[in-house]
Amino acid sequence: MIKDKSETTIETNRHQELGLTDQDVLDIYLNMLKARRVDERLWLLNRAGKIPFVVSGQGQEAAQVGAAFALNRDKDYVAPYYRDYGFVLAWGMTIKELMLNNFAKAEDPNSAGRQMPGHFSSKKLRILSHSSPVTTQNPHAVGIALAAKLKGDDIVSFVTFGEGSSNQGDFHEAANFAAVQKLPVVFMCENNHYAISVSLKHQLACEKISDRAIGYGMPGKTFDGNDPLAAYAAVKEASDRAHRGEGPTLLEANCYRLMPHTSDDNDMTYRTKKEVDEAKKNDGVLTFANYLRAVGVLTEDREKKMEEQVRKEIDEATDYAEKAPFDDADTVLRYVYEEEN
Amino acid sequence: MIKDKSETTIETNRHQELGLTDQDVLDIYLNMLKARRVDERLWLLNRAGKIPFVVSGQGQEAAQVGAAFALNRDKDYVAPYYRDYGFVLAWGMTIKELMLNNFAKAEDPNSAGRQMPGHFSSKKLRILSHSSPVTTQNPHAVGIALAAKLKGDDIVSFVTFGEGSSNQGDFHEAANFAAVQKLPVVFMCENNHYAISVSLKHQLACEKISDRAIGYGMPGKTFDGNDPLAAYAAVKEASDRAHRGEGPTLLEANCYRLMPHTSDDNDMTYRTKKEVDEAKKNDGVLTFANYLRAVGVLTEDREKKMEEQVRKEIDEATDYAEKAPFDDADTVLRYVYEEEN
Amino acid sequence: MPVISYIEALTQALDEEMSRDENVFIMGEDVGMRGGVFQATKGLYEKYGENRVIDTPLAESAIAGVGIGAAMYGMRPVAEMQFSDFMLPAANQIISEAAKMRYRSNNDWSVPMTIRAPFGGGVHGGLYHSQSMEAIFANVPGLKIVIPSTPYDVKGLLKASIRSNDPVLFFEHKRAYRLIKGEVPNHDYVLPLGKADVKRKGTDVTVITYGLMVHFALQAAEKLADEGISVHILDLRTVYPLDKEAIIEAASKTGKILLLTEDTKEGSIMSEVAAIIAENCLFDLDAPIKRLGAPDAPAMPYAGPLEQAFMVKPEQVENELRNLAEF
Amino acid sequence: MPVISYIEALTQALDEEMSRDENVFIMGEDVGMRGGVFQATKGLYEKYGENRVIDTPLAESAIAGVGIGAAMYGMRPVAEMQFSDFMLPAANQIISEAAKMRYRSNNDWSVPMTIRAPFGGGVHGGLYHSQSMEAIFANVPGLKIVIPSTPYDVKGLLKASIRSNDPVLFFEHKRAYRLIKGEVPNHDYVLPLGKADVKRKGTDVTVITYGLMVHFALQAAEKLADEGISVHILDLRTVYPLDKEAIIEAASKTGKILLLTEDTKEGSIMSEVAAIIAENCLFDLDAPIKRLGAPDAPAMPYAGPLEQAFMVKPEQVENELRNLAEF
Ligand SMILES: Cc1ncc(C[n+]2csc(CCOP(=O)(O)OP(=O)(O)O)c2C)c(N)n1
Ligand SMILES: Cc1ncc(C[n+]2csc(CCOP(=O)(O)OP(=O)(O)O)c2C)c(N)n1
Ligand SMILES: [Mg+2]
Ligand SMILES: [Mg+2]
Repeated sequence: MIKDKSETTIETNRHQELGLTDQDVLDIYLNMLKARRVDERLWLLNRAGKIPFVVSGQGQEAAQVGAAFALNRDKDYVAPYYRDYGFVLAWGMTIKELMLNNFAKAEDPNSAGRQMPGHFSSKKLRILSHSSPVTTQNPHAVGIALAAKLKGDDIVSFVTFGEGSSNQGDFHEAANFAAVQKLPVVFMCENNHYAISVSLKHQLACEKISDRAIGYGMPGKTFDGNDPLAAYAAVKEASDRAHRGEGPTLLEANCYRLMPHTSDDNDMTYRTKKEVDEAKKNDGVLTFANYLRAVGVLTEDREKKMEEQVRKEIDEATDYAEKAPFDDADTVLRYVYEEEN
Repeated sequence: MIKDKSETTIETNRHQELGLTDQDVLDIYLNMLKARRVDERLWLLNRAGKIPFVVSGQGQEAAQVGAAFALNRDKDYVAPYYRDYGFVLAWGMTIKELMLNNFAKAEDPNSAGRQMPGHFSSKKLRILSHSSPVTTQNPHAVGIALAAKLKGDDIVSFVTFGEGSSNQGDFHEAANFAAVQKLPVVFMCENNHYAISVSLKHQLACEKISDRAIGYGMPGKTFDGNDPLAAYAAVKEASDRAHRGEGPTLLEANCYRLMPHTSDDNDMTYRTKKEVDEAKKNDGVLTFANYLRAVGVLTEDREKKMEEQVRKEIDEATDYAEKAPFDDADTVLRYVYEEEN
Repeated sequence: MPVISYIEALTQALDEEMSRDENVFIMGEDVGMRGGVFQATKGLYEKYGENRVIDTPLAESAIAGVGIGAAMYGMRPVAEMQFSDFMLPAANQIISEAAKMRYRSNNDWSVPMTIRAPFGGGVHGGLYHSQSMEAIFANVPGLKIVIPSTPYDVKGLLKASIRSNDPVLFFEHKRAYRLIKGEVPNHDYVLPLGKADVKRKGTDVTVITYGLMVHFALQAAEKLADEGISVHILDLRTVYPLDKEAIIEAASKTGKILLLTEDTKEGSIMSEVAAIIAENCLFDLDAPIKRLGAPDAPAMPYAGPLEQAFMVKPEQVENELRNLAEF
Repeated sequence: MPVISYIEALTQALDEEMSRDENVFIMGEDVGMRGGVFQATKGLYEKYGENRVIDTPLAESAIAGVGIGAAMYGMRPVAEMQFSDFMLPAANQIISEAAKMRYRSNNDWSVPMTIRAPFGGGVHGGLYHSQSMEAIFANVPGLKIVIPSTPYDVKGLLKASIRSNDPVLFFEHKRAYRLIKGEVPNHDYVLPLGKADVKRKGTDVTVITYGLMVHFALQAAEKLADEGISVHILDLRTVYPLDKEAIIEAASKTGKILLLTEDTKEGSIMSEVAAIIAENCLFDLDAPIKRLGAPDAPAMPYAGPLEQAFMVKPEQVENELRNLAEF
């Protein structure tokens, strides 16, 4: 259970101001919690030799879930990147599906085990297929928005990427294209201060990623990536602009990557435990729980139930995924091209 | 000879304020004139069927020559793009060499006829070899600056490109790299308002190209591209910053492309004669001559001599280049790789 | 049947597909008001408006990447790369994304996009307006690479490409645009992707080729016919993945084979064709498999004599065929 | 002689070249403090400092393009692409710029740059951490593509690449990094670029291959020796441009040839090798030229059984060789 010293701080109710109900923020918290607990379990499974690889979203759940809640989860198209466990959970992917993904089983809806974990995809959920070369999803998201505009569909196209990735040419070309065509795209950079081992100051020299917005003629905004309400507010505003036909927005969620880059990484070769511990104090899962307690929405009882529910779901999903079959070896040549049944 | 109604306007002497002598500004003007007259000749030669292709710099000479004079022409490295006739002339390339280039003859120092005209290159003059895919020169210029920094050489690396090209990924990646490493690079975008047929508003939605600078953490500045003194001042300031170790600058020369994109283009399919005529009123070659007359530096006699000198030089160069031999057909397989003598 | 040029066939196919299916749209540099630098999209901007004939910013990776996204939404983008030489900034989007989308999503997503690009030399285009780029992409499962040689094939193959539910690279020979004319039915028809086509039947020597070189081969065949040499010509039409059966059949037929490409020889499409033959019908061969291509230099120079030296010439084709016939 | 791993040989070569020539420097993603995600540059940041072991922003086109500029200034950059799969954003800089610089400037400028990249599968890397990218670049005159198979070759070839005055793509098999060990002299030596190497002499069947597959071939040869089948193994080492003489010699020697690559088969390096043989020593052949490669699917899946199905297996090599011997 999550506890913290600052529990007693008196808080104003910020979520009502944003038009969010108590149930909404509890849902937000539940999704953040799911993401965190799934993530923790993945590391355990990896250490136990049950899954070969983990890519982790710890420290970024607040921004992810807040963003998802600000969008239309029945209509909008999204291109989340590999750390977006919180996002896809809030978007409708189940824990079971995430476990199938991590065990690379045939039933995995993302790729039936073809791609590494965290490479999300689901046509049903309007989640674009993500690949490993970073930032390629940005132009795709722009293409979705262009197509929707051509067809007269009132949707928003949402895409995330890391701050290191914002230095790729594809970021620039996609942002520029979206701005010229005034397309309904929300670009959200999850700035977790590292690109593998490379810290911010070796990646870029601007003060904020959102400073790049003006160079495309779009608004830019940086928000506290540990606060799901800040993410909600920023994405809501950007999404409203998009619906009004005012074009794209560049958002930056200021977060911190709490875990190593992946299970193959040793982050202590390039940053200190002290730095990580410092960042953990602002961990959105903890601070949002505090907020919810402070405003009286999260009771001890509720919290306990949530934790239990999540643990049970993860247990069952893990069990299921572990036992589920891999795809047949001979499917290796399936779906290279369209097949005529 | 260049004449204009506004000849009598009283001008303050702006070039002295910039530390330029009368001889300097006459030299600047001479180079602008050379570029213009060479360019005009190329179109005639093309129309006469003597050269197959022209790419033209008319309307951009002021920015180009002003920039060249602000740099150290004995030490700095430059990566001019295909319209930079004015720049390379001011940099030390001769009219004869430009004509050899346009006739694609063996003696052409740029590529011995291998590349199309306007693809400048000269190791002796520290002009990087330019290619046709746009914007590839930007990272090269950054690499020059990086190498110079590693070697402790106090030089500036200068690169130009069009505003359409500023939408390529390579622009973004190069600018960001230079800023992170605080390299002595001056990026100068020659914004001539068209990328072939595509006008500014279909290329980008920002107000100024120089608005992109802040996204890299470097200063940005837009100046009047028809005024060589404005170009001189801006490039000088950027170059001084570079020498002081303060890193790169993004400059934007606001110009207009007076001619069709190339001799293969028909610009009347996408813009009006009226628009072009309007732009011609601000033609830097005319307005700078006016300035020089107004401050008493350019006399009628001097102007006449200049024109005559330039015409003679172009005549001789054309004659020479036309008669010069092509490279041998069997050199087609030379210099694919280093040859052992 | 009307006789039209290669590029007219192209425009016609685009026009017909756009009026047939509202999901088809065009995007690229200067494709709009200008109608394309070669005028391939001439008149379409006027007819279909700026929403369906989109002048994009100068950014090839975005053109491909935005096209992919639009295709995932259900559109059928036809993206123009102004010259095939300039599609390399889009290599990552084409190879990592478009080609792998169906496979990696286990058939959930697909990319019904066509990327058109003029390729080939002999037009005084210098290093970067003359290249053959097909070999770079001809090791990428998930892609199809189509190269038509005649106006008839242009129309039928472009329509098939646009209707394909997988990404197609459609390379058009820029010298053929106005040089090559031929009969093209006014009505709607498609030609199969992945199928080679016998352009001339013969019994003594087989030429396997594609693009402009088909015409060099046809010319040579005509001349050699007078000398009593009968030339069989197979036009690959789809250069990746290759039509193995047709290649094996054409090779076996005469046992003497000239593989002809204007691309640089090493690592060209013709390497794979040779390998297929050597793997499948080696014992039907009566002569070594001869390849004729450009010298292994980076690209075609601009200066006339150098361009000439680089480009395969009709007489070379004729000579090689004669040599093979006499082997 | 010390026995070290493939990756240790790599680090040793880098270290020696950096101390030998102050113009040599390293740039790439995570090559600095982290020593590379595979630890290929381990210890070099500490030894040579952040000016000579540069952690770049996450931007491959800039890595290649900035490297080109630095090389033009007289440096010898060794650029790391974290995985060969991720070098595609740099395709334009590599193909249009690095490869063509000397040619287009008529020998005035040159690009003495080495681009290192781990390639190859069998490490549970999924679609984008397992690919063979060499074929994409193996039609680009001006480039050299080097792929070592042993620690000894790694050291000698990497040094030769760094000292080359032309751009070299240096692909390292990531599974070989720690798996393959071998004797490597402590002293300085270079091996020639452009030269294949006979890794085993034999008389019945010839295998031509490169990279990790050399070891699969060696294993198979060992087994088959017990059965009385003598296998000749040619390691290409430079896969572009190819060592034609060595290929012709190795093929002619036994007349039965297996061309082995872990890349997808169509359009692979082995296509060109087959074409060279079919063009030059067809009548020395006693069997069709057999190619063994990966299935023509986009890339190696992540799930174990699918990865297994994709990757060439040592037993397949053995079987194919046995079939050929018995042909
Ligand atoms: C084009 C490309 N180059 C390199 C890599 C290897 N790589 C994977 S993640 C990563 C760092 C990404 O950093 P950032 O964009 O900040 O996202 P984060 O992982 O920090 O969330 C790198 C270099 C890659 N996947 N794609
Ligand atoms: C990568 C690439 N794509 C397309 C082209 C074709 N092309 C040549 S010049 C040009 C327009 C360039 O516009 P801009 O950058 O504004 O420079 P300008 O020509 O106006 O000076 C285009 C599209 C090219 N050379 N390179
Ligand atoms: Mg990051
Ligand atoms: Mg322009």
